Formats: sequence, C-alpha cells, structure tokens
Amino acid sequence: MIDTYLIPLVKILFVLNATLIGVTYMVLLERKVIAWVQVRLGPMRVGPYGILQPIADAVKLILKEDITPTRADKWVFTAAPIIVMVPALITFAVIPFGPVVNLFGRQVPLYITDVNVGLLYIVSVASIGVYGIILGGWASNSKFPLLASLRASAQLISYEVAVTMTLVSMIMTAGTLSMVKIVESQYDQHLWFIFVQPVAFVLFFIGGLAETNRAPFDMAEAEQELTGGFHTEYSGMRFALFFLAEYANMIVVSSVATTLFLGGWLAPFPNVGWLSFLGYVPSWMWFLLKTFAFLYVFLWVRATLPRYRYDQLMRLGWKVLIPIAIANVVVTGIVKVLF
Amino acid sequence: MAQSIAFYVLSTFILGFAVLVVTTRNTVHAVLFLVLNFLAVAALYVLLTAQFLAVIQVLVYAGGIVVLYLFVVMLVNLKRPPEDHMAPQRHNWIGFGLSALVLVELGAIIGYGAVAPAGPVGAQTSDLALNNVERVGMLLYTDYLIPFEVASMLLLVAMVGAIILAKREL
Amino acid sequence: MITPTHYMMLSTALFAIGVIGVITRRNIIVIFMSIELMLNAVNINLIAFSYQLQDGIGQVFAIFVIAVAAAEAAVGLGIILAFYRNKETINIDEMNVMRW
Amino acid sequence: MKPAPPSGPTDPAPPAGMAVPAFVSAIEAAIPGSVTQVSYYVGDWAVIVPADKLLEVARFLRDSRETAFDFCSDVTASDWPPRPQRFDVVYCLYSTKHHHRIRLKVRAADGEAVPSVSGIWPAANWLEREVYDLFGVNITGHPDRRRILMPEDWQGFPQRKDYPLEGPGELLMENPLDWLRLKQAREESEIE
Amino acid sequence: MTTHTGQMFDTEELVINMGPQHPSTHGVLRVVLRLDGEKVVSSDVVIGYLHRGIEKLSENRNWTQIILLTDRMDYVAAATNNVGYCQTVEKLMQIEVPRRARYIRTAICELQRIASHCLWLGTHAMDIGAMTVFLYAFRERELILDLFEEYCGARLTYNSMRIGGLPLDIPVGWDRKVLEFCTIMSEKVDEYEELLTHNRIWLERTRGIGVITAEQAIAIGLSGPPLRGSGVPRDIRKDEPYAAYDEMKFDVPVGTSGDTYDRYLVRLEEFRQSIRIIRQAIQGLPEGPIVGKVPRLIKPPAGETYHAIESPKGEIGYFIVSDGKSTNPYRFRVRPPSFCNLQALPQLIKGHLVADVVALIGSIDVVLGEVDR
Repeated sequence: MIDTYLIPLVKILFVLNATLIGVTYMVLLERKVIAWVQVRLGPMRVGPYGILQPIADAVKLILKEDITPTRADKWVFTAAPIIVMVPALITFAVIPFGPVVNLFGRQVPLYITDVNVGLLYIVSVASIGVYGIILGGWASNSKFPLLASLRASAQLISYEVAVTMTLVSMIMTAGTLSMVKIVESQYDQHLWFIFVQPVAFVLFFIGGLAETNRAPFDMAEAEQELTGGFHTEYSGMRFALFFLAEYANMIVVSSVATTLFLGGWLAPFPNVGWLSFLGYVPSWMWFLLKTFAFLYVFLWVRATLPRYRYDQLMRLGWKVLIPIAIANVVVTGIVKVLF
Repeated sequence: MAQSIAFYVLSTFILGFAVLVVTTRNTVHAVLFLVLNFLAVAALYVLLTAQFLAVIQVLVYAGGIVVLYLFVVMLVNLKRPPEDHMAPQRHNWIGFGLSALVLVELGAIIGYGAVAPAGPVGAQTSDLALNNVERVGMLLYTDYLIPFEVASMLLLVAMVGAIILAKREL
Repeated sequence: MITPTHYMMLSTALFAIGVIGVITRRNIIVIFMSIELMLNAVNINLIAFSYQLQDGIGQVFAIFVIAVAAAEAAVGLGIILAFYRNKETINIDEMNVMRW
Repeated sequence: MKPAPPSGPTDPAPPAGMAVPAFVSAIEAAIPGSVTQVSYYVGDWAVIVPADKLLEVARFLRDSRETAFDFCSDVTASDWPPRPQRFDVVYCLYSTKHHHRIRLKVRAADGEAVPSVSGIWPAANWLEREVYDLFGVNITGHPDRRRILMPEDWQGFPQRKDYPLEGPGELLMENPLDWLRLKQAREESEIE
Repeated sequence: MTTHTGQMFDTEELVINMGPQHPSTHGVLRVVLRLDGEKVVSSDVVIGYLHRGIEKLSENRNWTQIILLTDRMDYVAAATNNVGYCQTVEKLMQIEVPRRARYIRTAICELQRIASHCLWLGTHAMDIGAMTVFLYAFRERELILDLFEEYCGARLTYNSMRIGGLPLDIPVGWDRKVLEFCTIMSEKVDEYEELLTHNRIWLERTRGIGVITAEQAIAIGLSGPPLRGSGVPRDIRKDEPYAAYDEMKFDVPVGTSGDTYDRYLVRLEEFRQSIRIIRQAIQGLPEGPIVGKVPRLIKPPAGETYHAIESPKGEIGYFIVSDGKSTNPYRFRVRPPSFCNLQALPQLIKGHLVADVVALIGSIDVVLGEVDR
C-alpha cells in the first residue's frame, strides 16, 4: 500500500511543489541574471537581495482584477492558460531526477514513473501546449493576440518536427524510449551523449528555444511588435499562468536536455574508475546543476541576442534545422549499422 | 474492478465529448471537444496496454491533426454560420434511419455477447504490454514493411497535395 | 469484467455519433471531425481485439489508420481552404461546383 | 496698448550694387512674368511668385541645372489678416548639389487656390497638409488633403491670426448652433 | 472555367492599428496598417496626438521666453533646438556671437547629439529585441545628462542658450569631465558595435530592410542620418557651417545601400565624429566673453528669415517673421526633422512585415514631441 500509493503521491506532491517554486524563482533568477548582464541590480526591495520578490509578484497577480474582455469567448479564454500550464507540469512525471536510492531503509526511485514510451510521452504532451496559445490568442477576440497566436502555433508546429527528428537520432543512439534507460545507457557507454551527438544537441537547443518561445525566437509575445502577443488581453492570475507556463516549459526543456545529452543524474564521464570521487556529489545534485546551467544559457541568450523575424525563423526551421536533423538521423543510422 | 471503473468513466467521456463535437454550434468549441475526446481515447488505449498507440494518438491526432483543424477554423472567418443556410434538399431522416440501423447492430452485439461470451483477456504483464514499442515496431518493420512504405508514400503525396491546394500561386 | 463486447459497443456508439454528425451537419469542418470520430471508433475496436488476442497486428493497423487520417486531414482541409477562398462559405450544400 | 497689426511682411529689395545670384535671375529669364518681386534680407534670397505660375517656377527650379533645387526643406505660411491676399505661402528650397537656398513666396486670399507642389517635391505632401490644416489655405491638386495635426472634425484653422485664443471665441466653438453654422460655412467654402 | 491572373484567391485584409499606445511607436505615433497575412499592403500614419500648438504659443511669448518652448519639441535633443532658435534670432538681429560661446555651443550640440543617438540606439535595439544595448546606451546617456546638469542645472529641458550667447560660462572642471566622458564613450561605442554590428540576427533584421535610394530620399525630404544612410553626403554642419563647425575637423559618414543597417552604421560613426568634435572644441576652447552685444530689449527689426541647423534627427529649421513692432515674433515656424522624416515611413514599410515596421520606425528616429509640436 505504501509502495503503490503513498510514495508516488508524496513524490508527485513534492515534484509539483518543487516545480512551482522553481518556476517562480526562475522568474526572479531571470530578472537577476539579466540585470547583472546589464550592469544593474535587479529586484532588491522585497527581502534581502529581492529573494522574496516572487512571493510579492504572486500576491500581486492573485489580487489583481481578472479581466475578461466583453467580446471574448469566455470559456475558451478561461481554459487557455490552464491548457498551457497543465502539459508543462505533467511532463515532470517521467523525468528522472536520480537513480533508485535508499531512503529511510526503503528503495525509492527518484522519479515519479518510468514508462517505456517516456520520451514520446514528453513530445506528445508538449504538443498539447500549443492549444493554449492558439486558443488564448483566438479567444481574446483582438487583432494583435490573433496574429501572435498564429505566429506561435506555426512556430511551434514547425519546430516540433525538428526537435522530434533530433530525438529520433537520440533514440537510435540510446536504443530505448525510456528516460531512465537513456541515462543508464550513457552510464554504460561512459560518455554523455553530448559527445556522441553534438549536432543533435545544438539542434535540440535551438529547437528548445523556439518551442518555449524564448528569445531570440520570442516573436509570439514580442511586446515591441505585438504588444505582448497572445496574452495581451490577459491579466491577473490567468496572465500569471501563461507566464509561469513559459518558465515551466523552460525547465522541462532543460531537464530533457540534461537527461538526453548531459547524462541526467550522472557525473561527468560516469563509470570511469579514477573519476569515482565525483560520486560523492549526490546524483540529484548533478541533475540540478546541469539543468541550472542549461537554464542559465537560456537567460544569457535572452540578454544578448536581438529577435529574429517571423519569416526568418520559419526559414531557419524548415530549411536549415529540419534538413540537418534528418541528415543527422541518416548518419546516425549508417554509423549504427557499420559499427 | 479498477479497470471497469476506468472503462466506464472513459467511455462516458468519449461518448459525451463526441456528442458535443457533433452538436456544438461553435466550431472552435467543437474542435476543443474533439481534442478532449481524443485524449480520452488515448487514455483508453493505455487501459488496453497499448502505450505506444496512446502516445501516437496524442502526438499525431491531438497535437497534429486537430491543430490543423483549429487553424482552418481560424482562417475561415465566417460572416454567417453555415447552419443558417436554407437547404431544402437535405434529408435528415437518412441520418436517423442509419443510426437506427446502428442501434440494431448494437443490439446484435449485445445479444451475441450474451450468447457467446468472449474468452479471458490476456494478462497485463504479457510481453505485448511490457515491450509494446518493440513489438509494434518489429511487426511494422518486418511483416508490414510494404504497407508501412505505402503509408509513407501516401503521406508524402498528401503533403504535396495540401501544399499545392493551399498555396496561392505556384 | 470488461469484455470485447463492451469495447465493441463503445465503438459502435462512437461510430454512430460520427455518422449522425456527417449526415446532419452542414459545416464541412464539423463533418470532417465526425469522420475522425468514426476512424477513432475503428481504432478502438482494433486495439481492443489486439488486447484480447495479445497480438500486435491490431496496433499496427491502428497506426495505418492514423496515417490515413493525417493524410485525409491535410488534403481535405487544403480543399476546404481553397474552396473557402473562392466561395466564402464552408457549407456543404453550396459545394456544388462540379454538379451541372 | 497693443500696436496695430501689420499689413504685410517687409520684403526688402536687395541693396543697390548687390549682385543677384544666377539661381534667382534665371527664373525671370526662363519664365517671363513669373517673378513679382525679388527680396534679400540677412543673407536669404526670396522670390515672390504669382500662384498661377507656381508650378512652372517650381518645376524649373528643380530641373534646371544651375538652380537644381531638389530638396524642399519647408512649406509654411504666414497670415496677414488686413491684406486682401492674406496668406503668404512660403516654400523653402535647398539644393543638395550647389548648397544654396531660396524661398519662394506665393500670396493667396482666403479660399484662393494654391496649386500643390507635392507632385514636384513629394516632401511637400505633409507640409502642405499642415498648411491646409493650420491656416486653411486652399491647396489644390493635393493627393491626400486631410487634416494632419488637428482632429479630423476640428472647426476653424488655429494658426490664423483671427483664431480666438481664449475667452468668448472658444465658447463660440462649443456652442452647437455656431458649430453648425461654421460647419455649413466651411462646406460652402470648400472649393476644389 | 475562369482564368485567374496573378493571385488565385483573395483573402481578407487585416487592418490593425499600431498605436497611439504601442510600445515601439516611440510615443504617440499611430500607424494604421493594412496587412495581408503579416505583410504590409499599405499604411497610413496618423499624428497630432501630442500637438500642443508650440508655433501658436510662440507668437504670444516674447523672444526670450520662446527658448524654453523649443526645449519641448525634440525633448531628447533640447539644447540643439535652443541653439537653432537662438541662431535664427541672432541672424535676424545681426548679432555677432563671441568665439568662446560658439565653441561651447558646438560642444553642447555634439554632446546632445551623442545623448540623442544613445536614446535612439537603445530604443532601436530594443525594438529589434536586443534589450541589453538599451540599458548600456542609457547608462552612457546618463553621463551626458550629468554633464548637462552640472552645466545648466537641468537634465532634460535645458533652456541652456540665450540670444547672443550663453547664459552661463562652463563650471570649473567641466571641460576636464567632458574629456573624460569622451574617453569612456569611445570605448562604449566599440562595445555597442561588438554587440550588434556583426551579430547575424541583427544583420538579418536590418540589412535590405526599408531601402531608400538617394534620389527618393532627397525627393521625400529626408534629412540627417536617414539621408546620409542613403549615400547623400549632406550635413549642414559641413555645407552651411554655423557655431564653430567651420573650425572643426570631422568627417561626414555616409552609407551606401540606404537600408536600416546603413542608417545604423551612419549613426554609430556619428558617435565617433561627435567625440572628435567635442575633443577639439573643449581642447581649443578660447578665452573671452560668452555673450555678444545684445540690446536690453530683444526686438528684431521687421523682416523674416529661415535658418537651419543639423539636429541629431536632421535639418531643424526655424522660419521666423518679425514685424519690428511688438516684442513677440509675428510668425514662428519650425521645420521639424522628425516630421519630414516620418513622411517617408509609408514608403519604407510597404511590402515589409509587421516586425520590420517597428525596426523602421526606430531607424528613422522620430520624437513625437517634435513631429506634433
């Protein structure tokens, strides 16, 4: 009973809360990192060094009036932020934060579940998130959000193809769809897959930026062009959901990248004898460190690069990334067959 | 027991959302209900230990095809809803007649099920459930390789056709 | 105990709803969606029998059905879009250009 | 006591013995009867041109090699109410080739047609709209003659000297009956 | 079967209203865009939301009071407006300005140009999505504002000129601070260039966007950096020198292709040229009075004149008519460079995408206070 219901429940609650807190602090981290890049301090008022800022933000957003435009489609308008948020959260079900560890005398795996279609599950759940953006823009019954949601959905759909293609080459390398087994396969090969599949890593990173609508591909919410994009008409808690979902998606992409390319919970060059001292750092710590490094790159890119134009982005996706991804799959296959 | 509850709940969802798809006047809402319907069907596939199919259902159907529908609904900006048009030549009674036929079939199934109950269902821990992806993949790439290639050709042709249809000038 | 009969009933009912949708609605997009419902009903049957017989072939066929559905959606929606641009309607009753 | 409003600008003639530059003298030479007066003041050359000759002179100034006034710096106007031809429409021209400047000046009465030079210098488009908007000079042949700075439905032309700045004049604008009368008058005076 | 020519089908055009409240229209500019997809089919620029009637107000102020009205036009380059106005009145009254005053005016004009270009660079880069450049550029602008504050006590609307010269001499040590600033600024310009000039995304976003040829640019009345970006070497500082520009050594940067990128390059080079001019003006600052012989009551003789100087945005011209009787100008007219440059916007954005519209509004650098006056 404890093993089947209680432990998973505790894990789910823990991951859910950790994710939500992580997401809110992600916002603070972004503001801080970008502030440091731009030689300023960022939030400093609420708490020491502004560490209570997310709480203040949350309180403010909850207390704000939640406006629904009169001409909006009320049901869809309300549902859209939820549709965006839920897939971002349920993806964490299959992400392994660590191996099976001994906790209070009980063998507990540091992941919620391990399904044999784990990677496909993540991709398919992520594809549901598009609805929130399309519908949010459509239901607002306003022109800028509509343009933005068309942009966003075209962008997401085209980048999904490239990302999925890179994942195919990763599946071929690892020989499994299960997230845990992918990490274990890296353990067996003594190597993070980033060294095996560097091209796929770059493609996944670019595709991940585009899929999460992050700079330099953030034209769906480019406030300079479309006044905030698909969430122009949103306010209060519903806006906060959109906002948090974006950061949750960033964490998802970072965790997936960590698992696939950076060896998940593994130390660098795992399973090598003389490097075993790296094992003193707990496995989940490695995972968090790598995810954090990945997230930092996201923020760094946002602070540095200008924004692509919509048609250039589409051209990049269809004419550059997808062909390279397909070529990568072919090359991986040939190498697999030959060696 | 748990399986029965899950089946009935999911069936209710599937049929309920299907009815809503067919009856809703607002096309965008209909698309949304279709997505929910597909998600419920995917859950049913998980119940039937076809995880790969469930994921494919979500990925291709809910995440791909229905997005296309949504796009078209948004692009086709209707000034008057199609249902307002007068159409004297439509024969709704055909629909009801056909559905009556289906009801008869339903009765036949029930009757047959009562007369000759189906045999026991395979265990959930069978090979097909555990190594679902491998099994399906093996079948697909060995016995059904030619249909698989034909299907890929079909998709290619559909892609070319769709581009040509949707493009304004070539 | 859930037997294949249950799944068949579910699938028949779903199929029937799809048929009713195709016949009664005039909005061609809804008609297309009803066809998708019908294809899903077929898939449910295939998977249910695959489960019953512990044979993967049913799932393979379901994959083919999904592929066909994808092709159908792409071409069908392309046609709808082209038609709409010409005629500004998606009413099935007005789609009679080939009928003189 | 406020001094009486002047009846017109001083357009002093060039001082005796001052050489008239070629780009000024060429106008009269090329189009006889087109220069009413040549004036020179603190280093600026100005030429007064009758309205019916404006387009001809403008085209000559732009196209002729020695003048080559290809850049229309400014189009503006000034209002001298007591005078019958109360408006001076001023065109400030510049040559990017020779780096010299000239001012063309056209006198026009209220409602009198002043041809648009936006066909010659596209730059004059908005500037002429502004002159129309703020002075009510009847610019004809303009491709897009709308108000530009003031709201579309504004009554009156604020840069005119007789436009009320404060007091009853402004109230007059708020009185609906007067507003209607003004609107009617404006529609009648709309000569295209 | 009917034959379709050109487009096979027609889709509805989407009319969207960009502004007057929009993050990247730099104030209250309103652009009505007719879109086909995201491509601009045609556009209409609607202005006047900030119209305060400065021309009319000036006709009821005396000559000195107008100086502070000119601050409110191009409020990011207020000192240049002051200089232009004072010089026009000086021209009308035939007042000789002392050499020291002219040098300080030159230095202040160029500082103002750097400040204005900093603001332009920041907002332009922000429009294209490079948010860090915005804060970097504002950081340097802040230094200039500090210098201005030390000089005249104000940070934005300086009122820093008087007819016939300057109200104040420079504070002690100010010249040294300006030179220090020049050293800092020349490094920072390289920093901006590092971030943007060879950035692939920046190049893709700006190259070939809003191309305007030299002939078109002259015809539509562009002036300042947009005109020079099209390859016309027209700079009033060189062609019709005022203040002390005839004694300064500087180059006029010109572009070649007339696109957004060239306009960007021209302005970045102007940073460097301005630093060069400031150095010369401060190092060669002559001693002497700062005000010329000005009568107690400023009342120019009857007459009219047009005088233009090179503001950071382009040619700012003043057409002033004095009736010689009252202490107010009879007619006060400003030729606002932003107004004339903005006129080219519909021509520039036609056929481009919505994302380019904001880039192009940024690249012609409008200040709505000046457009609407």
